[in-house]
Amino acid sequence: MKHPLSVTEAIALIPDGSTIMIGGFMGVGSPLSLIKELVRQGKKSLCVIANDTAQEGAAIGLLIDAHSVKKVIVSHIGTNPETQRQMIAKELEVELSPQGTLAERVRAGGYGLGGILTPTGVNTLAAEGKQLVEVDGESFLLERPLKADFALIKAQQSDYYGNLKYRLTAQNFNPLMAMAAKHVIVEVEEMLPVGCIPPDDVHTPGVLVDMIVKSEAKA
Amino acid sequence: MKHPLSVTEAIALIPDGSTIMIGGFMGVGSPLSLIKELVRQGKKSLCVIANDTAQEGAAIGLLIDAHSVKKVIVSHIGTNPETQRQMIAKELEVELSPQGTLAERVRAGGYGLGGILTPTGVNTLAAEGKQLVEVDGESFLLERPLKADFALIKAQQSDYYGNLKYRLTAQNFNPLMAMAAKHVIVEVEEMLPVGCIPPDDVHTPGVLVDMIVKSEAKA
Amino acid sequence: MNGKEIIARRIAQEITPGSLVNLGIGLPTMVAHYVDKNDHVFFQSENGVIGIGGFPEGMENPSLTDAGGSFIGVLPGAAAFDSAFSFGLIRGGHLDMTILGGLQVDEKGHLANWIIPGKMVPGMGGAMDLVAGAKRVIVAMTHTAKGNAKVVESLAFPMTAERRVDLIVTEKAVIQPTEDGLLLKELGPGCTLDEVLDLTDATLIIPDNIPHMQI
Amino acid sequence: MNGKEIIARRIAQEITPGSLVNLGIGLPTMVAHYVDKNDHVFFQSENGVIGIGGFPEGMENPSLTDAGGSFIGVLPGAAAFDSAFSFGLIRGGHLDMTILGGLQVDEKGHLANWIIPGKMVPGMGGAMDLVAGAKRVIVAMTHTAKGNAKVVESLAFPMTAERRVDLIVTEKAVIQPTEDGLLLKELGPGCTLDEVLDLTDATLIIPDNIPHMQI
Repeated sequence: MKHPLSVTEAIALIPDGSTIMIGGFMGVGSPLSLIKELVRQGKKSLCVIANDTAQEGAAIGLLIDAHSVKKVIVSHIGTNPETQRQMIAKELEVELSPQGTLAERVRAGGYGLGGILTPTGVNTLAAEGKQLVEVDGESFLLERPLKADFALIKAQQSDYYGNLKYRLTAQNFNPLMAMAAKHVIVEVEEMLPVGCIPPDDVHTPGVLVDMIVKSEAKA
Repeated sequence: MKHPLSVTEAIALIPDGSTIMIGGFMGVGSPLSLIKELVRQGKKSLCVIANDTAQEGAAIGLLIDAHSVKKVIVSHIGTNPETQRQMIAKELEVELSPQGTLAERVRAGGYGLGGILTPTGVNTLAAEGKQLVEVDGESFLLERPLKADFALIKAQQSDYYGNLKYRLTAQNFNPLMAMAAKHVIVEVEEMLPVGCIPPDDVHTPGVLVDMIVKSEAKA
Repeated sequence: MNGKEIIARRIAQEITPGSLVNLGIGLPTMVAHYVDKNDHVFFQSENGVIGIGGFPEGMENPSLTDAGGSFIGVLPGAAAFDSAFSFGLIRGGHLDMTILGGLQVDEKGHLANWIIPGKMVPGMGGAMDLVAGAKRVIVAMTHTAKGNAKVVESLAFPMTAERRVDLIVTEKAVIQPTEDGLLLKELGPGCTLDEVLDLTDATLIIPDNIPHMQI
Repeated sequence: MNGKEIIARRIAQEITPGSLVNLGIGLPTMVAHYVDKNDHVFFQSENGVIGIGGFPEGMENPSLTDAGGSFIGVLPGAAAFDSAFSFGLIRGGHLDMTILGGLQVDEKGHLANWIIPGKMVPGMGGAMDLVAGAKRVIVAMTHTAKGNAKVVESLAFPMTAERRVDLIVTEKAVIQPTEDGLLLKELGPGCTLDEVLDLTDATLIIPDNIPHMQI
């Protein structure tokens, strides 16, 4: 059985300089309590893998505002001028990956694949420095897997084994990241007794989850 | 809205020589009514992509018994001596793919990937004729995507949009194949009004499903 | 009728009943308003849902937004999924149409819509996958920006994908990129051919008879 | 106690409480019977479920079987998934242990278990992924087949994976493949060292003190 830890205990385990995946899409489905605690504990030099950096003052944007991050791997930063400012000022390294490619790279990391071949980005700026592989006369980019030390994810429900269920568009990158990190910390809205999520409705099996915290944030 | 067709109508659309994916694992989660109708209509020269050929007289084994198949792409044939006999007699071509690789190849076909890199099978017989790709000093096999003309799959429930839900270990290859074929025919146990499967519980969205038939087989 | 409404109404006519359509954020989102509900069009948002519809006012849920982070509603029969599946639908050729905004389109039909080097680096988000993977790509954009033509001889900004887009719809014209170049198909309401030529920095193929949009 | 029970009981001791374990079909399935229920071990079946347990007699469901097609039960807290996810768990290093049958293991610790060329071609099923991906690979096999040793100098049959397996458990011995060769760790109940050496066709590293299995 996995009993919820406090947000403070869970985040205390993350060293400065860690590579962390954070679920969510423009903050929706992001583990807000965990993010706020990263800021509160003054973590530094993080490498963050996520879809985006949300906005200034919101979700992953809070980590950017606090200068906790030295590198982000994301699909866009258009909604966060502070991310763009730090990038231009060379305070922050930004690696852009097309969104579908980013999802597959995270999945590849979690699924033990050495990479995937995608048509997305061929002959564009996104192809720079990447190997081009031909299969049956068509060209594909070889995109590499992503892994992390920690995944900070958000689920709607968890049972005490850590079986997770996500809600609507708050799912996004969360189940992929649950596979791709050494340590998985999930923030949940609701804890349920084991057996209350039917096997066919479990989105992420509990064996993948290391720590559970109850959400303290108002979404 | 998609109203169920008769098994006869649905199968009549499949020409001899088609490449068809068939869901199921040792017959569990296989569309038995559709398979029986393929035999009844005397289809010939099919290329079948599936996990296995079940047993003689059962599920995909019925197609082998009827000599409907000229080639199978499967992960094992150990439970079906007739498949082995036809292979040795050169009546049937057998391409073996490791099970996890087979699943990823079907997925890659449906997800528009040019292939995947896997450590499985490196330096074994399964590597023959395949490109070896090095990523960060590790060797991986480049495995190619699989696609089909038709996918014949089995679900427990469908609504009238074709949103599908599978049951327990009858899920297996079915949702992957629903993405990887030009035409998707699903055999279901139960039809439900639209809206009866919550969005978070839909395993395969209805936009992927072309035809629905009601199961006539006792599973 | 303002320019954006013209564009949205005209693009709505391109949508086939029962098809799966992705709407980019901003102007493309407006298209949904002009599609007949009885056509049962399935709208996808790439952050993970099919079946967007209805107005959420007073019924907002923090776990249900579009790719721009705006609250949305869903219709009965909706389906939610993760980002890998969402882009599997897109990249795998299951998406009948995507409607995207644009900075520029050139004579080859190449779209630029994700970066102005040295000035604005929003990132490509889902745009590269959408243009590479959708069966039809329709660009929804105003004909000019600050007086500058957006249909141009060659792109000033990096392209989004090497795939030729299928249709450009502005408030002034409907233009179909073809192997031979940009074919002028329709003129905007009240627009003249000379006006379109004047506001376009690319060579257009001009057929004998160019109808006006019927909207 | 017959040979298979010895093997199953000894392997059960290798299983850590709370771990995720895949059991191959046949002999490995027996291992689950000897694991303490209070250890909350999660048993996976690669056809798509975690949480196998309980006896299904009288409660069979046609949609719930193991990889061999036999009816199984599941415990509260089970999770079902598709084949790509199931092998993502395996290949991605999330599986703590796999227990597989074997035809032969050689001095390098390479396993052969999926083909006897020209004679039996069952196919690899999930075996190649399991051996390549699991954190620990344990081979459960009888020490000999029809009088022939199965622990051999070099494989007579094609290998399943180039990864060295972690432990071989037979009714006669526990053998740990290491970089230096096959280390004899334990003797079977009532077995002598001479008997094991006689029934083995490979060089074994023999420590001074070899305990008998405690089962």
